[in-house]
Amino acid sequence: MDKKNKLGPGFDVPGKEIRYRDAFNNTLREELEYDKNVFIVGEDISGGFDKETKEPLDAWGGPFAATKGLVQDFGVNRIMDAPISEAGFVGAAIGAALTGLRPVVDLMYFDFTTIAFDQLLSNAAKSRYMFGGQTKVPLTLFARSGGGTGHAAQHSSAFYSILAHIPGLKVVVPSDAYSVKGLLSAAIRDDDPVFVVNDKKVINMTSFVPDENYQIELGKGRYLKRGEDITLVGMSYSSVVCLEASEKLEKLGISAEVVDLLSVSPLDHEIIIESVKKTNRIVIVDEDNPIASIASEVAAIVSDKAFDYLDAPVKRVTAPHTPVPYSKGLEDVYVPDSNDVVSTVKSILGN
Amino acid sequence: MDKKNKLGPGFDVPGKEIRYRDAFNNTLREELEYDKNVFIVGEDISGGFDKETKEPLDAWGGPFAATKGLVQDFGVNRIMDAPISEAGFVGAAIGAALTGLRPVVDLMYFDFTTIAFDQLLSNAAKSRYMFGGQTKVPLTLFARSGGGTGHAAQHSSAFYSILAHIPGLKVVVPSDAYSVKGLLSAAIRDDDPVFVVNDKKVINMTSFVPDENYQIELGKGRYLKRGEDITLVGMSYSSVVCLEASEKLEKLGISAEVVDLLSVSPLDHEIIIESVKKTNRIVIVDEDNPIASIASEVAAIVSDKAFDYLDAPVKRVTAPHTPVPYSKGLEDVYVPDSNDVVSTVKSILGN
Amino acid sequence: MINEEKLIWMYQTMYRIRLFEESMLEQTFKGNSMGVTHPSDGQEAVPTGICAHLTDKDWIGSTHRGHGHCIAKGLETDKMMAEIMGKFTGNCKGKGGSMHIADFSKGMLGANAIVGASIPLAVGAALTAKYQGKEKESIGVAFFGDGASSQGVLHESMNLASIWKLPVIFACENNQYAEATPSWYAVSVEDIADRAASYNIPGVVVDGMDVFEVYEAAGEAVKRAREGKGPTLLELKTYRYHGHFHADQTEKYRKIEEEKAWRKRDCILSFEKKVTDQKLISKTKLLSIRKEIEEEIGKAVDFGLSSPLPPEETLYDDVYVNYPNDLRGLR
Amino acid sequence: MINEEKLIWMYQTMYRIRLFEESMLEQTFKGNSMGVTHPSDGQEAVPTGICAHLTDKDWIGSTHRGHGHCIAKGLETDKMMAEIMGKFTGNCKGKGGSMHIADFSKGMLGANAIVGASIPLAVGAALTAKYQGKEKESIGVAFFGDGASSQGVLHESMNLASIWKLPVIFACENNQYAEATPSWYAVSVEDIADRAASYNIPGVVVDGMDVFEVYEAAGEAVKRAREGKGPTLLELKTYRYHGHFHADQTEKYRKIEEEKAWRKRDCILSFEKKVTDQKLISKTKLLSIRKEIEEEIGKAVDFGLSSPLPPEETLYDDVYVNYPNDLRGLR
Ligand SMILES: Cc1ncc(C[n+]2csc(CCOP(=O)(O)OP(=O)(O)O)c2C)c(N)n1
Ligand SMILES: Cc1ncc(C[n+]2csc(CCOP(=O)(O)OP(=O)(O)O)c2C)c(N)n1
Ligand SMILES: [Mg+2]
Ligand SMILES: [Mg+2]
Repeated sequence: MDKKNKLGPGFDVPGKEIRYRDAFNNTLREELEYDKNVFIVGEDISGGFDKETKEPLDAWGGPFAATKGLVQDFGVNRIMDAPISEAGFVGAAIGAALTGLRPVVDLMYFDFTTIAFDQLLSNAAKSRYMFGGQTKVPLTLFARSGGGTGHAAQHSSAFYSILAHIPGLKVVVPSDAYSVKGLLSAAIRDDDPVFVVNDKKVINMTSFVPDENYQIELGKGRYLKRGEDITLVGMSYSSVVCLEASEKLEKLGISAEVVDLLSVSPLDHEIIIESVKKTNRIVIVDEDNPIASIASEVAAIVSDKAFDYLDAPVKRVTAPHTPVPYSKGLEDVYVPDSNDVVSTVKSILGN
Repeated sequence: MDKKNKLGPGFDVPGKEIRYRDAFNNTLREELEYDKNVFIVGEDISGGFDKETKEPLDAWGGPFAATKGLVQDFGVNRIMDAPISEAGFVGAAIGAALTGLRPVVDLMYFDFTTIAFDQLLSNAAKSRYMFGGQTKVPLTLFARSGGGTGHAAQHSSAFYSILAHIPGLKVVVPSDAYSVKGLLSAAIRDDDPVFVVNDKKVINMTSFVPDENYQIELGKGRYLKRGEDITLVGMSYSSVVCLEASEKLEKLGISAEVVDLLSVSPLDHEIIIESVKKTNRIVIVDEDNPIASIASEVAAIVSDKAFDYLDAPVKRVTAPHTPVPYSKGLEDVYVPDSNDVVSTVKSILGN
Repeated sequence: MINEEKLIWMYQTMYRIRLFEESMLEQTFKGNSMGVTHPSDGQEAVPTGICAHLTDKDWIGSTHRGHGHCIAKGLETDKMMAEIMGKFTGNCKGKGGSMHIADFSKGMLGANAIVGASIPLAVGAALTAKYQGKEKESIGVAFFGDGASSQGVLHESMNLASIWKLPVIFACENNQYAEATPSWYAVSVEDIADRAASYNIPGVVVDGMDVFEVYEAAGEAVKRAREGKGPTLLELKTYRYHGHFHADQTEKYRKIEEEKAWRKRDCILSFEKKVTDQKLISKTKLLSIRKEIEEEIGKAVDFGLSSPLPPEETLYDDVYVNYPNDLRGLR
Repeated sequence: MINEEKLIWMYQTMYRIRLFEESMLEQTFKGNSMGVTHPSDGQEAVPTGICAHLTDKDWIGSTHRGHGHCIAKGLETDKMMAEIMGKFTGNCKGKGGSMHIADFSKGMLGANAIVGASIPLAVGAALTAKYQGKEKESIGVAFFGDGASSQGVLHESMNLASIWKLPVIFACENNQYAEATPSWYAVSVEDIADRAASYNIPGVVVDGMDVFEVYEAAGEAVKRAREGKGPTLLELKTYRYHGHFHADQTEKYRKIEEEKAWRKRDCILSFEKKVTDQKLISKTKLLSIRKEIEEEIGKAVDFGLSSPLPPEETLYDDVYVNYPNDLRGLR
């Protein structure tokens, strides 16, 4: 899995090629240092306590070691291990956000969002509005999404479309180490609730990451590749898929432009429309299930706002409308891959 | 509110003009009689017990009196009042469905779906699939959705798009007394989990309902009005809005065809495409929030499957990307109305 | 002994709540409020006795039946009345209404219409206090009902608060009913306070009709919280005089004798008897307080009625602090 | 006195679970299973002692650590091994894997990877039994861990089961840890069994390393359920010998001495000692049972390894009983 991920921008600044997970961990550390009101809460984010001394052991350092090493330096008040009660501690984090702190919640697997769903939708997303702007909710949540790792139906969900649907929430879907650093930092400093979705397939990939601290503006996508014949829109791991597909397409003489959304709420309408105005064709690639998804949303936007520029049907390449299967063979078919993208592109280019 | 709703088909069979809520109550009664494995569970669905005799009082007969009178005839085993613990009793209903019963759950306000969301998404929707088809989940849920009644942000949600997004669930959105009877009966007899969304604005409207028992096939939309110039797609209350808009448009010399989706998962692709192939234009009207919604999905479908027939940008008329406000003046703006539809239609017809 | 100033505050507060609810109901029936309203008259002693120990730096979480909590926490009745009438001058600019009145400047985290959902918010406020080392001056109180006691999030919140030793009070107002459902039906234990044992915290049954008892029990709990000793569960046995919501008919599910028995122990009447019997406050003083409050509530109603509705464009305000996309949706 | 047949079944079952888990781990490390696997060796006495009272008509709900529950409920080890290997011959045709093994024909409602989420399902199965008047022959058992005890849905489920008097047993396997988190940190009460008082039902602390104790306590609870007297909460103190999941390193959060102390009370060894000491089963018989089981598990592994993967098209099967739209998505 540790394959090189070429999504980084290759800045002319000091930096290094690191894994997404390490960029994530580094950024948490930077934000904890930056603002003393930032704290992290989640299950096993330090992981274990000595029976006698009651000291934290950092045995797990969080699922996928996202918080490894932090409890030693920041202590148990800022790296809070929680019992398995997602609704309770997400609710408590919202309460803390409403009263002056900047909580960061590790929800472990994205699937567990469902248990805290009421707190997210009814409290985090609505408080500011229903209280007439009296308060803000500077809450960040993160979790791991996606299929392809044998985790089966209840540990592989990628329903960020559901979160993006909810007014009051923001949702970002980084696709590489570079973007997760900038988006996570921006999310934690943002005054609205932001969900950072980490696809399991990208967290071990590496890309160039500047040493300096930086934020990526929430709601801005980026071009991963410029092209002329077709726009491929990806998000999170599907951006990796789009890039791979664009290379295959190049060999077929097809020049694809790749747009990486980075955020799904807010959503960068401009970059999508700009690209489609040039290429006149679009394929949206999304690992989420298809119905009422971000892929649907992007299709709806272009069929409204770029209608006059479209020369071909708007195509989506998504996961099927099924839960995620366990068996490897099936799971590989489940997750959209570059071959799916290439054949869809060929179908609308009439090849 | 008790205004006449003209959505009924006007069968040449015995029947009468009744309110949506009465059709709903009658259908529950019929289904309880039809199958002894059908039972209903929810908060206050009978409502109250005598302190001395412990007998049910039917004081509430359910929110909006949906279950009024049923406990007298079917008893507390089949009309089960539940404590306020949506995750618990929805989970128990799923367990009952897995072991041979046909539970019907009253979730009161649609908003409370969030509390039982994990049980719905992780258990109800996935059991059949992740257990390799060993079981079925003949569960029906219903709740009241929608703004316009002064219930404010936490009692007015209409996020059926979120449910439709989930593989394994079915979602129906009746728009009148006729359709709720047929859809509710079909839902209860269906072997998959089905969510019946009752918009608060339609439940007091009346329409013609045949006396006989009938089912409306899940996943089939219907034409409420035939027209030539533009397709208006509605669901639940927005179908009422579309019909009203079509009448206004008629006066402007614009002939609108109105498609009422009835189900949003499964979704009737054929009727949408068929209509657009004829009218070459479409406006989708949806009270749900816009991002990654059913409105987006319909737009995505036509911009793929009916692309060559489209003569104008695909337009959505939806609620804003905000929670539902309390104050009447704001709420009236929040809910899409026929004027919004008319002006959108005029914009794409170049009037 | 409670000093006179506090006694007067208690009386003012209870009577203010009583009158507010009665006027509010009147306005609701006149069609001057939207949606549903849930009056809390009968239960006045609970928020009064508890909030008597709190300052603006303490936080409370509330419910659909939140007017009493708001008033006891110091919110202005005119803004509240305006909010319930959906006016722009209301606490939430008309966006929230009866079920979502909030005032963060007063330590009022907002009423919440999802039963149980505000409980962890109060825990979070207590977490902030502890995190900032300010438990002495800032604690959290979660108000919730007997019905809410069946929600899982209460269990989670009490467990969290206990293991993290948070300065929070779980104040369960057992008014015997959740909508029409009696607590003897829905709650599997005689006294909800006994569930405190499950979390290794104190649990106290309190007569919620007696503001002095509430004041005393709450005092203990508040002290414990401020001293960093962790949470307490209080169960306050009380009664709502009116229906679940404005249009609810109580005679369908409870006996009038039952209501009468509770009304005999009315918190305002028994307060009056006690303070006059013990010559702590004079009858004249009580009367003059009543008059003041009556005037205040009258003005609050006028303020609400004469205030403007929110401008249409405010529909799109305050969803986010900052969001680049157009929120107007698609029309 | 437990009859010989039952004793032999217990021994077979515990040893079958032990060996299954060890072989399963071996296969996981060889890369023959996908994702994560959660071994339950050490805890064998719990499902064995409980399921000894159950038939195929009784229902159990299980967890991510579910192999032991499955085996004790009578599921075939070959199909289980195949499922874990993602094979088409597995209980769920390879769709479920280690965390979702189910066999409805055996009364096994499915392992569940959402901590706590299967608890209300077992309550629902008990509801079906009561609804159909079949409590005598059908009850529900919810297996869950100490970690799951913090989930709100447990509270809700126990309250529901109590007020509805459902024939269900809440079997909390307290193996001291939830992942790396010790239960003394996360659980606010000494004995989880004590929380039964909150629901007015019996709560019993049981030595989960002793199958005889488990059998006895479960017997009482099962009897109660079948007699229509309602639910029981059992807390079975036990220990998992291996890490939380196959690759978890226990030495990072628990002492080897602790493990050794628990291993001294190993359920299989103490069973062997007791039955041979008391001359209930001969050593030779025990040895021959072991051999049988070793052969069975060997064959189960071979069956799994030699079975085919599911055909690609099955990806789209069994989402719904009936759904007219194309599920293939959009490619
Ligand atoms: C999660 C949720 N479920 C159901 C409701 C509907 N509801 C509103 S108030 C109420 C009863 C609450 O009872 P209790 O907690 O005792 O408070 P009380 O009304 O007696 O003050 C119910 C069921 C709701 N608002 N939220
Ligand atoms: C809702 C949810 N939260 C978190 C997890 C991750 N997780 C899996 S097992 C586990 C620990 C469970 O502990 P316990 O209930 O004691 O069972 P044990 O693993 O000890 O058998 C956790 C936190 C999960 N699967 N589901
Ligand atoms: Mg109550
Ligand atoms: Mg455990």
